[in-house]
Amino acid sequence: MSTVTERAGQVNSAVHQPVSLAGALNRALGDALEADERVVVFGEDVGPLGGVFRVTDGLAARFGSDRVWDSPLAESGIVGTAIGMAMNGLRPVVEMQFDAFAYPAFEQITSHLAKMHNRTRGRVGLPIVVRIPYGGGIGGVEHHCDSSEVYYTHTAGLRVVTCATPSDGYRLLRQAVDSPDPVIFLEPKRRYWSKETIDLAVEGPELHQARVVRPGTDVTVIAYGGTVETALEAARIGHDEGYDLEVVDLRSLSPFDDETVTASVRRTGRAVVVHEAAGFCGYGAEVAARLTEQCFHSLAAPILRVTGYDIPYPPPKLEHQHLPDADRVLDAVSRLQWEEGPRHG
Amino acid sequence: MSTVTERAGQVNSAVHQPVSLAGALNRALGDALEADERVVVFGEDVGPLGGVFRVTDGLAARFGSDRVWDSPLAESGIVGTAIGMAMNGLRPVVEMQFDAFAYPAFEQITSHLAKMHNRTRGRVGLPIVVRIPYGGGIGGVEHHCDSSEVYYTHTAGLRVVTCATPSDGYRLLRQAVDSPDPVIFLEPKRRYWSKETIDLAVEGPELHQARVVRPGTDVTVIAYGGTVETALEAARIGHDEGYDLEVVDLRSLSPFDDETVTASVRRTGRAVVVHEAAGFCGYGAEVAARLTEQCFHSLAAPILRVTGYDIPYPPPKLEHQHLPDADRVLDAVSRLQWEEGPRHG
Amino acid sequence: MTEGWLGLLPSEGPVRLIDAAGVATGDGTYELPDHETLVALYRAMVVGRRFDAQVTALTRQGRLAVYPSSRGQEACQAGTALALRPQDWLFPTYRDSVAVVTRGVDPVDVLVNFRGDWHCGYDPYEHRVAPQCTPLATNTLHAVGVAHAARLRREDAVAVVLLGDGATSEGDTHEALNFAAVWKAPVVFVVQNNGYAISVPLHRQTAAPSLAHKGIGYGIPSTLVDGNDAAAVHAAVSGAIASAAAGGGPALIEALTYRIEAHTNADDASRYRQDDEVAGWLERDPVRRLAVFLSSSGVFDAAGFDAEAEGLAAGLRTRMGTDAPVSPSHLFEYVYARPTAALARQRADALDLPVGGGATMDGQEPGGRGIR
Amino acid sequence: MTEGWLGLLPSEGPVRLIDAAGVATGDGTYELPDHETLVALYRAMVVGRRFDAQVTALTRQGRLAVYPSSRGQEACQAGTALALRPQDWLFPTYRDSVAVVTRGVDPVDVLVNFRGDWHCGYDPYEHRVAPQCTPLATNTLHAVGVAHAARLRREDAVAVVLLGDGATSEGDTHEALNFAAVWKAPVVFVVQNNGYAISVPLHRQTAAPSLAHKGIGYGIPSTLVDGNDAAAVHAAVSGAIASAAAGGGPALIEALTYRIEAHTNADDASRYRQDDEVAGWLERDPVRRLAVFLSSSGVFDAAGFDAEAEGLAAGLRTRMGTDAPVSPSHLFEYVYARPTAALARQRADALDLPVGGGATMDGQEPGGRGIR
Ligand SMILES: Cc1ncc(C[n+]2csc(CCOP(=O)(O)OP(=O)(O)O)c2C)c(N)n1
Ligand SMILES: Cc1ncc(C[n+]2csc(CCOP(=O)(O)OP(=O)(O)O)c2C)c(N)n1
Ligand SMILES: [Mg+2]
Ligand SMILES: [Mg+2]
Repeated sequence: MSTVTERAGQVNSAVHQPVSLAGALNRALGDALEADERVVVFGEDVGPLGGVFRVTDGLAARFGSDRVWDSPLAESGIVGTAIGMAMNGLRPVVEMQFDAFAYPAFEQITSHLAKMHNRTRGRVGLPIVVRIPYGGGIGGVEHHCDSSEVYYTHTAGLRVVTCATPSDGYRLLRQAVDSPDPVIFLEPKRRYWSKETIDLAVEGPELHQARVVRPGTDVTVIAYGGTVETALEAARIGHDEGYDLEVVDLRSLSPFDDETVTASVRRTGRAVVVHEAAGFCGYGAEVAARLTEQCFHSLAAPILRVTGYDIPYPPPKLEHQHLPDADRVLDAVSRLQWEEGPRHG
Repeated sequence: MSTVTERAGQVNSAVHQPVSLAGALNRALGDALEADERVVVFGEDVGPLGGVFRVTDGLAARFGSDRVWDSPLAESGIVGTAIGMAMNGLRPVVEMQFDAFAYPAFEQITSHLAKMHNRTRGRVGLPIVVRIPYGGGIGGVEHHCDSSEVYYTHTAGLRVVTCATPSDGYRLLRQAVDSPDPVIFLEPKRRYWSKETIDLAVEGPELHQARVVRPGTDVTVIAYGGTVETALEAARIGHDEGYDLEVVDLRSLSPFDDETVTASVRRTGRAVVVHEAAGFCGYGAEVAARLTEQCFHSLAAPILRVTGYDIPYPPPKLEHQHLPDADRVLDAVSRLQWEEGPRHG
Repeated sequence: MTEGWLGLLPSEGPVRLIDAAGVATGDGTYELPDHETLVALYRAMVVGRRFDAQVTALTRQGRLAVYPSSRGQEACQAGTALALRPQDWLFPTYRDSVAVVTRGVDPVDVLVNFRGDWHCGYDPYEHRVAPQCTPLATNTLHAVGVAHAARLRREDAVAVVLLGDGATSEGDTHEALNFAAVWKAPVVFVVQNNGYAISVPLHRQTAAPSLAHKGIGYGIPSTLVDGNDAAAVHAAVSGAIASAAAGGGPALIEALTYRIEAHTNADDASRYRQDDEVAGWLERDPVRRLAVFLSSSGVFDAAGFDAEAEGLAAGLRTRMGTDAPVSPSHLFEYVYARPTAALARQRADALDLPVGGGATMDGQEPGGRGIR
Repeated sequence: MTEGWLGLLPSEGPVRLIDAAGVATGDGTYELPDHETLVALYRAMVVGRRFDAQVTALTRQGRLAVYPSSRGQEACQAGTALALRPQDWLFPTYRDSVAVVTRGVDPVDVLVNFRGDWHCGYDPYEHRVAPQCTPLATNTLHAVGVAHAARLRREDAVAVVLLGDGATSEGDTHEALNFAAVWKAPVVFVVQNNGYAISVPLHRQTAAPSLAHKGIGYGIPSTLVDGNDAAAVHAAVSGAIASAAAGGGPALIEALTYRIEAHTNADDASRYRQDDEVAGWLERDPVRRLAVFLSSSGVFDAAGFDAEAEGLAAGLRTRMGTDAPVSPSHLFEYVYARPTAALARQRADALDLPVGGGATMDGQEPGGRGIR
């Protein structure tokens, strides 16, 4: 197997028809496998079945079972063997079938995947992508809807990213595969079927960068993954209520893009963070804490968090009570101590 | 085996000579085993050896191998079987030998220990204590010094507590064993040998309560476990520099005692949080975020965090560069935007 | 190696008491269960299959969030559930609804999970049936714990845990077998080897002669049975329970069977298996096999059971026809034995109730527009 | 079960080529390694034991943070390390310093970890030796991954992983054996069964006839060897490597041995084992045994190796006599391939350097009194 050193950008799927997030990720994997012979894809049901979300659809047939294959059913085994493969020259992309089913791999992720580069003073890098479909909103039963990002973002040595749209999903996944660092790649399940007409490309923000997806003047709404769409909806509704919301899609949860986000918050003077995970020690705590540290005197009100409640993910019939929606985002916005109403209102 | 319903308070070790934290925890376990026949203690090397930190010293000999025993070497197995035992009427207290060696049990802790009560609408409670020696400062090699509290505090359904002194260790452990909820009991390794002359008793603050361990007027320093002593040291030094620090020992990390802590912060108007774990998405983020939400207009400066760096725990020779010390606490205090110097200075 | 140790290995072919044609094999390993037991097994399978078919239909109508069918595995599930004594414990997976129903749990309570109302709809203590477990293999450890506690408490109870061929690959299965053996815990592991873990066939899951060959590596006696022969499953599980109850320690049983439906209603089995494979297994149907045997061996009123099964299905249609009310307040009530102050505040927020004390925000009144 | 499958089981007693008295057994399972190899094994054991004793002494003097001794297990470690071909990979644990030194890693680099300077002191690619692994059993999976990657890349390399009896209880060991077997990965598992996991004796770790009996449950051929017989260990591991390299898939080898010292310098073995147990094992010393055999079988200059070993010890004393400088900046340099902006800031903070751009705090200049 020879080493392919082409840059990711050289193999691109040009698409000018609507493509879903799942479809865009599928193309990203296909293009990554095409671009670099060292890339391999394995996990549970990623072969002939194409993954339970079809993100690996067709790849086993196209690249053969030495590049894309079904492993035995054991998540610690999947991550642990991926580590060995990366030590020996491959660039594995593995799938955890659902968020909560990554927990058996927690030791391998925390004590090895995150630390091998550090342990060996940079001699052994682990360019591995762990793909994890995460979050709720799809009517899944327990263990199928966890938002587990903090378990990874708190672990130094991992990059953690999540995508909100097909075009960004494509770009981020290509960048993740090309990253020399291990990447936890979180895929918001409930956006798998959202479609977008796009030209798939790797240009755009880099792996560690946030982006302002809607400019606004009154409040910065910080979201990621599945809640970016929620934030945008809040911005649309909020507009009629006189609030001009700026929406930031973090993309990279670790590291955090201080530059982009503090610039926005200093401009608006107010911020709300939105995520599905439980609020307590959730990712929003870090966002609120670090932005308050950095922007204290620019803030007119405390940064508020709109999150899942501090409970285990609820059963399907109650999940919409739990998930932040545009209404809850706007509720938080309205509690941001507007002495004279929103600025542009 | 009959059910013993005596209250924990009835079996107490009266001690009027200096006792170490490890010794106090040992007495707490002995008294708990004595007080309630349903209590069992098991894990790796907790039997004849008495645990690598001797916290279970003498218990196997005293209570027999049906109450205190060595399990096979497998942490998921230890927590998983403890869950079954609790389902069937026992109250297991299990030991994870070191912080990082609890990670193999992460799935059992997150998906079962934390959720069984919720899953069964309260029909199946899991009164289990998972004891985890945690944190650094003892010259331990990698995997022996992690501060893993956030992995647990972010997980709804668990109680998470940590102790700073022998007397509080005794009390908290007795309370943890008596709790109907699962408790992650974090023992700060580097305080195991700290001694105190005490009357071991279960009276005092409850399992979920913080306590002000040193009153002060200028800044609230919020600490827990191993860093309480660090905060107290900072208070002693700070006194000479003109700062009057109030030190709060959180004790309960989940739930968080808003009442005690916000009262303190509203009084002082400034706060610093101190912990060993990495700052990024660390516990201090939650403390800073929630206190800012609740006390925004009482704050003269942003709440600062003094934490470990965002790195894997370093090797012994570098750990003291990483661990927050009194100096770093005071440095943060000095950065709290004192326009006219500290109030009492 | 001594003969004693070799005795831990399973037989080369599966134990079978009644063959696919409905004829007793007289293979001598176990006694054929008595007539009454065989009739009970038949009844449970007929009722179970009808239950399963009805639930599959309800799922197609969108009345359930998801359903993993037991079809084809009725002999394993009924055979296991009926082998349990009242004081024994059953640890089922998502796949084992027929076992749970056989054990006596109200079918509608079983469906609470799949309907999406709550995670578990029954009281695990009522019939000593643990919640149906989704994270694979994790329940094996719980079963060992229950069993060991029973031993410590000198209680005469055995725990029986069901798991799939795929689940045997998880580390927890290994740890459970090992803890059970070292502790001599009264627990019986019943692996329903249905040939697939979702889409992954057995040969990508293991290279062992059989899954039952794992037993010797723990010092656990192992048995391979025809999982479509309810008599064999019942005999093997009963034997293992009796031995465990007598202090003989754990047992591992592998039952060879097949999942006739797709993994769940959401799965598309045509992507990974051929129709003729399914057809071959339909030939070995566990229900028909026992019907033939019972019909040929004496008084046996099959029609009565069909009627009972239809009654259950009709009852299910009625009772599942309307949505049970679900209360958002439940979200906050069972996280801890008593809700924490923070949860009480979140509950009040979510339900638009007045906040009863606790944390408030500086500079403004709590509340806002209320969160629905 | 067919004969073929039974062939996966280990022999009843351990394979032994040279007995405790130093006499060749001619047991016929493997050929005795040639004279040159036996001498190399002897040399490695003598040097390894002297290394171990010197490190133990340095630890007593407080020059190391911790040290888990290999004493008594030299035959396992030298026998394994010398069986590897240059292109093969070794996956050692914290216990296996003698194996690592035997493989050619500079002893001082090995001690970087135990001295507390850094987590791993050598370049894993230089001698194809993975970092010594502390979390038990986790390295078994890494070894399977390296081996499988070698196969995929059509590289002729085998991975050999060392683990202890206690580590076999962890789920990762199970998953590694299973992945290896299903993938037919060229990997050899060598279990050093030294009777204890810290204080826990083997019978509380397993109820199996032997740990090697686990192999058949994965379809992996298994061998039980006398772990104090370097010839037997070398022969068994060499054979397994050759078979794996030829496409025969993985192998499991259990080597029966004993840990003469306490678990580490921090452990107190008197709490859980009797002195006469240790004495019994000293009788079966692996080094003396080979010395007797070699002396009786021809030209053999034991004194030369003793001198070499003393030289190594003296070198160690000198080189370990002064503390190597450790640089705090390293804390931040290896977390990611390139430090993130946040780490660059933290580094500047910690080292009292000027902050180079990036996040600053509203309302004041960055800095403060600088953090040491
Ligand atoms: C720890 C874990 N990983 C992954 C899954 C996702 N998953 C659900 S069922 C299944 C296949 C299980 O196969 P098997 O054990 O053979 O049981 P069967 O469904 O065939 O009854 C998988 C991979 C899970 N539930 N738990
Ligand atoms: C996952 C994990 N759990 C616990 C420990 C703590 N620990 C270190 S060594 C040891 C005993 C290991 O015994 P064994 O595998 O037999 O190896 P030996 O030390 O005898 O060589 C334990 C429990 C660990 N290192 N990793
Ligand atoms: Mg299956
Ligand atoms: Mg050992």
